[in-house]
Amino acid sequence: MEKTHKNTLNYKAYIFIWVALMELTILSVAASTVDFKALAVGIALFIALTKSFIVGSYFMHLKFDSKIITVMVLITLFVFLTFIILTFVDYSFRTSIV
Amino acid sequence: MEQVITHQHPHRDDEASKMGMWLFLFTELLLFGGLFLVFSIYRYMNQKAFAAGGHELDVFIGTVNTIILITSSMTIAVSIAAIQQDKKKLSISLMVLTIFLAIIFLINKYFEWAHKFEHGLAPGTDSFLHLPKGEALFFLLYFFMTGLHALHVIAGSVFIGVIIFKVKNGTINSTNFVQHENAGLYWHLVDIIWIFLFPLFYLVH
Amino acid sequence: MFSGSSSFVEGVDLAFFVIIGISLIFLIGITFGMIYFSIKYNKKKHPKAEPTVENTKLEILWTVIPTILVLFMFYFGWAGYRPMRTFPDDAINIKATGKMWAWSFEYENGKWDSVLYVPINKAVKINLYSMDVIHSLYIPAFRIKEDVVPGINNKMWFKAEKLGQYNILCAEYCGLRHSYMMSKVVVLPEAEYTAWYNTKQKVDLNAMPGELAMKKIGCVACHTTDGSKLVGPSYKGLFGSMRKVVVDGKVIEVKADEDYIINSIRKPNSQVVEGFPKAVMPEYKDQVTDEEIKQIIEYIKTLK
Amino acid sequence: MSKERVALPTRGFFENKTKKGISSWIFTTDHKRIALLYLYSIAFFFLSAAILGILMKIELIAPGKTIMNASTYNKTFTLHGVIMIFLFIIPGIPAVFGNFILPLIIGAEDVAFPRINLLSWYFYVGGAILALSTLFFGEGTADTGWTFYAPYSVRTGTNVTQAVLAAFILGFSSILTGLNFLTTIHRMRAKGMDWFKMPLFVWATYATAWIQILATPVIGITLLMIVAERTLGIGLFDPSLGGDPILYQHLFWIYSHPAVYIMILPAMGVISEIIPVFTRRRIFGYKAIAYSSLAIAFVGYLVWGHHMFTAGMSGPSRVIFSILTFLVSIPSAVKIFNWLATMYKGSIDMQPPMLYAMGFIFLFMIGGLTGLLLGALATDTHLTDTAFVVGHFHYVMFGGTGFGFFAAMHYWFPKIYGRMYNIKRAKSAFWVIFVGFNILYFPMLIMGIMGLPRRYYDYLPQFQPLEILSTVGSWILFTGLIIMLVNIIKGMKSGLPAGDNPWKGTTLEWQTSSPPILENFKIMPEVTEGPYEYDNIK
Repeated sequence: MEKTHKNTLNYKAYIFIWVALMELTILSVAASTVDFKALAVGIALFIALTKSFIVGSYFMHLKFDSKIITVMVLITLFVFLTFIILTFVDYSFRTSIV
Repeated sequence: MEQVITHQHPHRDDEASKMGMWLFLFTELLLFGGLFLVFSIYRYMNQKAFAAGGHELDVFIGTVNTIILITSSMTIAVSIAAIQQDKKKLSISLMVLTIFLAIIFLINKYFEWAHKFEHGLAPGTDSFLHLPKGEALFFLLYFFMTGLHALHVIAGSVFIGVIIFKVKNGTINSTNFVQHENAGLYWHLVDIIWIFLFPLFYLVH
Repeated sequence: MFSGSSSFVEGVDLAFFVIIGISLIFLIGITFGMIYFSIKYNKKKHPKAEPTVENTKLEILWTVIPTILVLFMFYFGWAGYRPMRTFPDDAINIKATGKMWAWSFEYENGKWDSVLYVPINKAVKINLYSMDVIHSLYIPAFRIKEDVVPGINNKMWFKAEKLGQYNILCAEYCGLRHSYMMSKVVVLPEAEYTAWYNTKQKVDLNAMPGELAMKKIGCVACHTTDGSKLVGPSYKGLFGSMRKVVVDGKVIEVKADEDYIINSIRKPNSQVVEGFPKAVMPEYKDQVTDEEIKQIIEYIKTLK
Repeated sequence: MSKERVALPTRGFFENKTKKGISSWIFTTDHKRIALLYLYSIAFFFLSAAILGILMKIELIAPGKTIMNASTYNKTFTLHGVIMIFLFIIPGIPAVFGNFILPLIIGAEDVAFPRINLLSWYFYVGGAILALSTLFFGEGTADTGWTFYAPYSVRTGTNVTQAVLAAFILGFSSILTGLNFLTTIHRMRAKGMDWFKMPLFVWATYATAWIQILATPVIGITLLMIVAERTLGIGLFDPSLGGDPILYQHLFWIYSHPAVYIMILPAMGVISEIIPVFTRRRIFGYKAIAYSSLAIAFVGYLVWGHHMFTAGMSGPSRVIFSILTFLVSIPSAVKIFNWLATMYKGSIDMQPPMLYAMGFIFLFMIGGLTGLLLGALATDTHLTDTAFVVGHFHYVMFGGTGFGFFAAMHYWFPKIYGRMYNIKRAKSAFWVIFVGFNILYFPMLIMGIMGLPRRYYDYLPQFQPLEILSTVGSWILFTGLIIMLVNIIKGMKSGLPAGDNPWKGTTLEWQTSSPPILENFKIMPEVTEGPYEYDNIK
């Protein structure tokens, strides 16, 4: 049976990724001090998504592991997204009656 | 979740055990996913109350905790890289650091909760029931979600503790480290959940 | 099914017959096919199976045709349903309140009754409120049903097209006496309805305000005034008597004074009379005012 | 039949050289033994819930009180539902036949995580004990119905907390099974078995496992919220705090509707195995059936709202959920057409498994077609929450999954035990069950159309004739079940040796001994052709 392939990343790369995550955290906090109104949630979520994308690809090795796991992650996210969207279809029309 | 090798399996399959771990993470993801769904619906229905609730939370403590968790995520990742190069000592000390950071995270959380309780935001008390509609929901979700997350932090720390032990006695080494990787995966998931909890509760007003 | 007692019946029953019709064709066809094949191609008569030949055209055909058919069925379902959700502007507004385990209907002029009176051929809009848990207002003869959800203002409407009395049922499980949560809708000729509507609430001049309050809140769905036992204990001879109640699993004896009654309304499950089921009665908070409780106590005092 | 017991040529995995007695069972990591642990526990719970069902039907034979009061009746139907759903139908086929057959049918020596497999049985038993012991703690079994709708589930004094925690633990068991199967199917297929050479049962199990993984956590967290609400006294679904009871229903059905497919997909997989064997023919439209399993699993996530058409959802979402609901019926229809086409020009052998398979097709069709009436908005408004729904889902769950389970039992029985049951008696049991089933559940459909709400302890006199008919049906059905059970148990103990491949199947599980040896295969099999190549057999 095959062995897990070793990481292609060295320590330095991990430090670099850590710095990137720190910067994004600070960016997110800084963005919260500006009043973006309706966009605020979008911006915060976008930064959070970017951060988790980085954590997933590098810390969790999705970029280096077999593609099937990435496909599974995408299936999961897609299913979760459908839950959110279909539930919101109800709530965003709550005042209207067909 | 631990990887299982029995006497019936002369060959071990690291890919399989990693896949099993990932599948387990999906269930964790959707466990929190359900809560995120509740949060977003209630936020949508009570935008003002949720904004008011968000102002009650301390952005500073939240930010510090975010930094702590991301750092701990990095240390566990590096500890896996270290064990792959057979640097046992470095790997262990990085994991100890990870657990240490987790403990600091929990201490912060404790003070934050205690502070809220002093301000009459403890669920079940009379003052809590008299909160404006919507704000009560915000704090219920806050306690429920951060509480569940804290439980995951504890579980993750225990998992890492087991790995430290296994690295020490040599079960985990540079040729057999999939359990170590799985512990890392779990820890990163805990991190990712916080990455979403933080802006939703603390930042977006 | 029934004859057209409301304006929705036709559309609903049409959808019903269309779907049943298509379904029956499939059910009979496939069942017949199965039986026919298992006789004709039985092992004894047909010992050697013929090789399977894939047939993509057939596969596509029996995917596309059902797709068209189900969309067709969806359409009829939707067409029959749309009028139910198209609320006319000139409807009579009635507030229906569901509570464990009774209905009450309140009209625009403040009149209320436990039976729903409506005029024939006139749109009636019902606003649904729940005092406790989810109920569902169901009038089978009219083909309508909508859940009565606490905290959410659901509504429904209908136009009755036939004089008579029809059942109102609760279709969402709501506890012990769910199956007894019934009422009637009475469809009256316009003139009779107007006359009924304009007569003042039939107030028994001898009735005390507490008695009316209890009827309105629905206490009488579970408690009697004549000493007989329903879900909960009777009110007869209650005031001032000594009661054996269960508190935290222990039986103690308390005097049924004013505090006892207040507590029994606000926090009924903290002391349940011995021999009665626990945790059946909901806690009444906003549903009943302190003033009303005072009236209720005065009334209970009279029930010797 | 001779009374003497004929010895089996091999006792396979029943022989354990290292451990003896009970510990060779409860500490086993062998997928076959775990499957049997599941089989016996599931059979026990199925029978106890069936008895509860009989009691309910007796209560309903006349209006008013017959044998129990309203409170007992409400607890009875809740316990009946909880046991049947969480302890029989959801784990049923995957945990028993998935565990036993899946590794064999893909040519593996075990599942990917044998110890987790055993753990999931422990979760199952733990959850079951917790669920049943609600009878003895607090104010007794929950009286909410298996749906635990808030706010009633939060207000009632009965022991909802414990019942809900039991469901949570059972959910864990289900997740672990799914996780195990997904990894097993991905990583442990025999050499040469690529995705489109997998038997269709494997495809069905695969699709099911994805639902178990992705939907179950949602109910887990929802039930935890109910627990929090009950223990802390304040809640997320409580309208007085601004909560929304309908949101609970969304979360509940986000899981519980896909769960319907957890129940039915494995049964469809079983039928897809049985039909080619007893028609001696390669299955028609292999790929269509495989893809339709995935399609059902996926579209199944998108239709939960049809349980809530009258709950107060907004208008557009009612319409959208109605369309999606109609679409999910198509892959099921495709499967049925393919099965029928496989029978065409086959050489059909009416053995008990085939009888159950045809029974499945007929009853599942009635279940599915009555489902169309519940998917259409106009008719659903009238029919939802009535006895029609009860009839409908018993046709799907019992007529579908239950008959699928019985079909699998009769099909794989000789493989599991190495012996054969009495075939004649199995056939007569089938007919008694089939007739009883229809007499029991068909009147419910009619009563629902007449406007009898479900979960009714008492009813108007006009329904009595049909209620009596239905009650009598329940007795016939139960008699059939007893005949079947006795036949199976006799077959286990003293049936004639069946041989390794009594049905002359082509899938891999038939290539090892009956019962299979501990390691499953002496030489690990290799696959060169599709699973149902009967055309090449002389």
